Amino acid sequence: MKINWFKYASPTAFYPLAGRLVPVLFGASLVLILFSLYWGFFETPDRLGGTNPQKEYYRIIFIHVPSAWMSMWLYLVLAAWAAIGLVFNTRLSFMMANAVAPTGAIFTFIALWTGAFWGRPSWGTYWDWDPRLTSELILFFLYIGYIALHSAIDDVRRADRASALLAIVGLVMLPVIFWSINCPDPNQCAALHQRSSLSDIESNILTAMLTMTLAFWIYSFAAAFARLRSIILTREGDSTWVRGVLEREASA
Amino acid sequence: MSAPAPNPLLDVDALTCRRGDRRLFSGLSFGVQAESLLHVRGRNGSGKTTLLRTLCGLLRPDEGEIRWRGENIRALAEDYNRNLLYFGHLNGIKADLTGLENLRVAATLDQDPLHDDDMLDALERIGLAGFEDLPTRMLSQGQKKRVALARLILSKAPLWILDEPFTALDTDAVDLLQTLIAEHVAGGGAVVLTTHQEVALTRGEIQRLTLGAADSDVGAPVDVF
Amino acid sequence: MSAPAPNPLLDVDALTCRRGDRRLFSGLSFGVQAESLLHVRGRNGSGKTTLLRTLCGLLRPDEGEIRWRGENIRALAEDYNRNLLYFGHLNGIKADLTGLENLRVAATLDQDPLHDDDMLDALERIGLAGFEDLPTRMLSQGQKKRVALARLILSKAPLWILDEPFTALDTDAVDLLQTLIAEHVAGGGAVVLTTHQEVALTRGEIQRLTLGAADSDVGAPVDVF
Amino acid sequence: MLKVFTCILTRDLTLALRRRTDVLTTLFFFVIVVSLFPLGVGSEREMLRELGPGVVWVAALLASMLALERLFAADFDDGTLEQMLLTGQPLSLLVLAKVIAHWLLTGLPLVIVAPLVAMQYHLDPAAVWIMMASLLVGTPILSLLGAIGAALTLGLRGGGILLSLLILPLYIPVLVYGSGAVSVSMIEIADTVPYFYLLGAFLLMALLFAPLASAAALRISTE
Amino acid sequence: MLKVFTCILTRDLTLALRRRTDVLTTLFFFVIVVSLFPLGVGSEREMLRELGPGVVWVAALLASMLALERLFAADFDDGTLEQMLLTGQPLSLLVLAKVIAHWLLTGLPLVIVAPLVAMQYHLDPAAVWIMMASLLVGTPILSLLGAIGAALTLGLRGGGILLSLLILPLYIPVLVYGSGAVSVSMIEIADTVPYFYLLGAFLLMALLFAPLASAAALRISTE
Ligand code: HEM
Ligand SMILES: Nc1ncnc2c1ncn2[C@@H]1O[C@H](COP(=O)(O)OP(=O)(O)OP(=O)(O)O)[C@@H](O)[C@H]1O
Ligand SMILES: Nc1ncnc2c1ncn2[C@@H]1O[C@H](COP(=O)(O)OP(=O)(O)OP(=O)(O)O)[C@@H](O)[C@H]1O
Ligand SMILES: [Mg+2]
Ligand SMILES: [Mg+2]
Repeated sequence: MKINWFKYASPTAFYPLAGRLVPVLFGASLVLILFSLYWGFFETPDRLGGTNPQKEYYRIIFIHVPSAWMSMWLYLVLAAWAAIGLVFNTRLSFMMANAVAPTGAIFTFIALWTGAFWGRPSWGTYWDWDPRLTSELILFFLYIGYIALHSAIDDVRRADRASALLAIVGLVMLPVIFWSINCPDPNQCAALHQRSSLSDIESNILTAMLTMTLAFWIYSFAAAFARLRSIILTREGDSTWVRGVLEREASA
Repeated sequence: MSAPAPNPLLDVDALTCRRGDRRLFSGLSFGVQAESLLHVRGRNGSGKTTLLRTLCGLLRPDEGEIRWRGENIRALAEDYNRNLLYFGHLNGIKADLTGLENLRVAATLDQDPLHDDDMLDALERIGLAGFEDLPTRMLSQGQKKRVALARLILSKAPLWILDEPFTALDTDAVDLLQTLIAEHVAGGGAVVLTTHQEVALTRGEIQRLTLGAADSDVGAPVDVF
Repeated sequence: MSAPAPNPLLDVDALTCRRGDRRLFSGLSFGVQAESLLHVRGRNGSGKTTLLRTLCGLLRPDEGEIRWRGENIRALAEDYNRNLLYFGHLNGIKADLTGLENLRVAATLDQDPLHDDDMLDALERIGLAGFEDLPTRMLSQGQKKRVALARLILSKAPLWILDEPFTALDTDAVDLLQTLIAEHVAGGGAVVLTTHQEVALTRGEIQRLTLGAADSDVGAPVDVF
Repeated sequence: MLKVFTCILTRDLTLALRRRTDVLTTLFFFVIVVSLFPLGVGSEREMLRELGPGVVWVAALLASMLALERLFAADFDDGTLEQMLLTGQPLSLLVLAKVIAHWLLTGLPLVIVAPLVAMQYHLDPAAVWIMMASLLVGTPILSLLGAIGAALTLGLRGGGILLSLLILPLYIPVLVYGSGAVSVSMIEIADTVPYFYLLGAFLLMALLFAPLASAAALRISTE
Repeated sequence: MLKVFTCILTRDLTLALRRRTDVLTTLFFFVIVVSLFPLGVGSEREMLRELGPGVVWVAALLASMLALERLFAADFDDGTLEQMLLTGQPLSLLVLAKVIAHWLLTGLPLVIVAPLVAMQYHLDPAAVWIMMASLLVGTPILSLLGAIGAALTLGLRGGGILLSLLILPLYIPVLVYGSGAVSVSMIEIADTVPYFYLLGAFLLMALLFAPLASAAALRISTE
């Protein structure tokens, strides 16, 4: 059987589908967030490892790390939709890119914010010019740039295409930027070891972190779909099917 | 307009354009033959400028297709541009260059191999003798427009698209421009033009297209007659 | 023009203006009475805009004096401005404000105590009903011009100075503007105006001033007839 | 007269709020410039602390100056400035209204966001307060002085950069005393008082004379 | 094709030379920004030396970005850009010509004047050479990348500051390696080679892709 994938690529078909999905997704993400918070607070050890001097506040990790992951992942999603929109000229892809951007910016902001508050007790400062922190900050600027450019242009079609192009340029530059920050001295780059501590993390902590990541994932879908619906309504305001939808919703 | 003749130069098929959330025209179809002039008319805000810019390929139509000698202008891209001379609300001349220098740049971009003498002649014919060596910044509104119009004398492009070319010109200049347009059409060219005044030709056919969207009833049907 | 009448509103005495190193006119003297219209004519580049901006006090004349009811306009400064409505090549409206908001700002600056209803009526009369709440950025060239012209309906200034007000307007709008000008003159106002087309009045006197500097013979004498 | 003043003020605020990005971009520009420095000069903690006040003030200078470029330019391009010159109102009053609107939109946000960027340079809380206070008194001077330059360079090509050439030298006293106050506060708080007297005096002078000078400059530029 | 390229190049150079101030102002902006810092941060010799490379590079970034704002704007305002879009030439070629003209007018002068400002920061002669070399390779990248931003923000109000928001993050690699090369050269000259390889690679990439991206952006912006 051949499925018509393009069926849902038109706003007309997508609108009601998203309408049904949004409440379900929001509900699911809320449940999962509550679960992982509970797990993180009550089912994990008081200290991070046996000798680690970190106290209770290490629990910020359950929000911090998943939101940092999401912030990077969502930029990929954003740029992918933008590219699809530019290549195939499908209205919905641009709207998708648009709907994802604020969520991504928010997660980036949360990662920065929670990181800063974690830094105060553990490093004695809110901020330091560590490569990781710096690259997260720059990711935030890229999101803001995308949103600012889109809202600075009145004509939606121009705004869509211009900011899509920006997102792609940003995507191409991102590895270069991250790499240049992580490795400011090319003479010693080989020695720089990218540490990932996921493997030696306690499984309890990992569980809470992974469920939170899943929750954020679902939340991203929900938020994107909800935003998408309002974007569709405002943009297609003069077409007959939207008027029909509005009348039905008004009478209901 | 009668049924489209077999081989129009420019062929517009079911064109729909919107600006903002306002549909200006939809399902607009017409053809422009060689040796003919299309006079686009309509009230202020009816979409004349939008239509002309779409015909140039500067705006992307929402629906429909525009073909040049049977091929889509998007596909032709630069090859279409070579056949086109567009004259819009902006003059497209550099205020810091003199009239002559402006024409020189334009000729190079159009890849017309022209001598300075040709350009000086053009400037003289358009009534700017004595002003060739002034930066156009120092010219009056009407004189600036004349510099831009001198391109019409020099151009070899078969299709001219002119958006309100008569504004700001004095009566002498209006007469001259009328003559230029008539000559171009008589010589086998095609012209698409908007203006609120009447145009006359010595030879060739005039079509009139009135964009119907009166200010108050947007999206009203388009009459081509 | 015959000998100046006893009490002209605006009185111009031996005015000389140059732009760049080109003298546009010199020793120009005339008066503008109440209930009259001065139509300034001339070829492109003859100095019409320069003259009008000088009359507004935006440009400083090289020689000569301009008097409003007998007093030099430089000395009157803001008191002169209050009697004046100038409409130039630029529309003087903010693209990000709606038509209504633009009129509101203009009214406050002119210290005319106006209600929104007056302004809505003015916009409707000028043919922009339905477009009051759009940022003027979204309007076509002619519609923008109309917003600016709505000030003419609202203004109480006795002297209007209009620089090519008819360009970019469609025929309906041109007729309306003609009516507005005729009403203003009939109501005791004075108008100084440049345009390449003809103007007609229902009451009052039309003077014509032709600036002589043809493009080729700059500095030729000025005829007032 | 007051009515005209508030009319222009609200007009400019409305215009800016309709394009919210305008306000935000000045802010982000400030934040980005401040963040670029550690990338260029390295991130040693002690050095950043010493640099902090200077960098923040230089960034504030640049942000305010860049935003100034458009102060009159937009009005000039669409002819509304011409109309403002022809109203029966003292021009300097209108200019003052425009400058105040401009400061509310571009100066005040810098003051508010200053603690955030100060954090990046490891400044003490006390120094952060002094920094906010010095920006609060200093940035209006920048806007007022900048208006003169903006009026003079109106309609010139490359105006932005010409403007900075004219204006940056005038900004130097504000920079010196503004960043000076913050640096000194890291040693002893009490010593900052004379800095604020000086900045206050500058502000008063600027309030008195800058609108007149800008108005005169505008008349010259539009001729 | 080459004829068109040189036509646009010489046109832009003529235009700039007719208004000589344009070239000079970029230069003066650079010099002023660099000179402001010692005023803001104090004048200890050792610290200035350490700061030098970073400050000069940040100033170069800002100067190049400011000048970029007008890269397409002038052509857009008077309609010549529209005409350029409608010529029978690949648009990216015209863009490249414009960018090269722009660099010759604003980037090259910075390279030449760099020794002068380096003096203020007590840099060694060797470090000064490295600084000039790094600016020579780095500033064209800034112009090329900046052109994309300039094209995207064309005709937007507050475009200048929006442009900086979009472009400054993209400039970071150039800043890091440009100033890094100079800093390293103060320790040992030989180590700077990898920096230049990297900058060179960036430049090649930018030359290949930036004109295409800018051309696409221009088409979008003029719609
Ligand atoms: C504003 C400050 C901060 C920012 C912007 C930030 C950013 C990030 C980012 C982007 C990641 C994901 C990295 C990856 O997956 O490779 C991450 C992970 C992590 N961060 Fe932070 N962080 C900040 C502060 C902190 C602080 C203060 C701590 C703890 C002392 C911390 C501990 C962690 C840990 C444990 C991870 C987990 C995973 C890993 O190491 O791979 N972060 N942070
Ligand atoms: N900024 C300027 N600098 C130098 N000369 C100028 C300037 N502006 C205009 N001129 C010159 O002054 C003369 C008169 O210009 P003006 O704009 O007054 O003409 P006009 O009669 O209004 O023409 P038009 O009908 O084309 O609007 C022109 O010949 C022009 O060359
Ligand atoms: N940038 C824009 N954004 C949104 N709507 C626009 C834009 N430009 C024009 N419009 C709208 O499109 C319609 C047509 O504009 P257009 O400029 O094509 O009219 P026109 O027929 O050329 O009018 P005129 O005779 O006044 O030049 C107008 O109603 C206007 O409101
Ligand atoms: Mg039009
Ligand atoms: Mg004129």
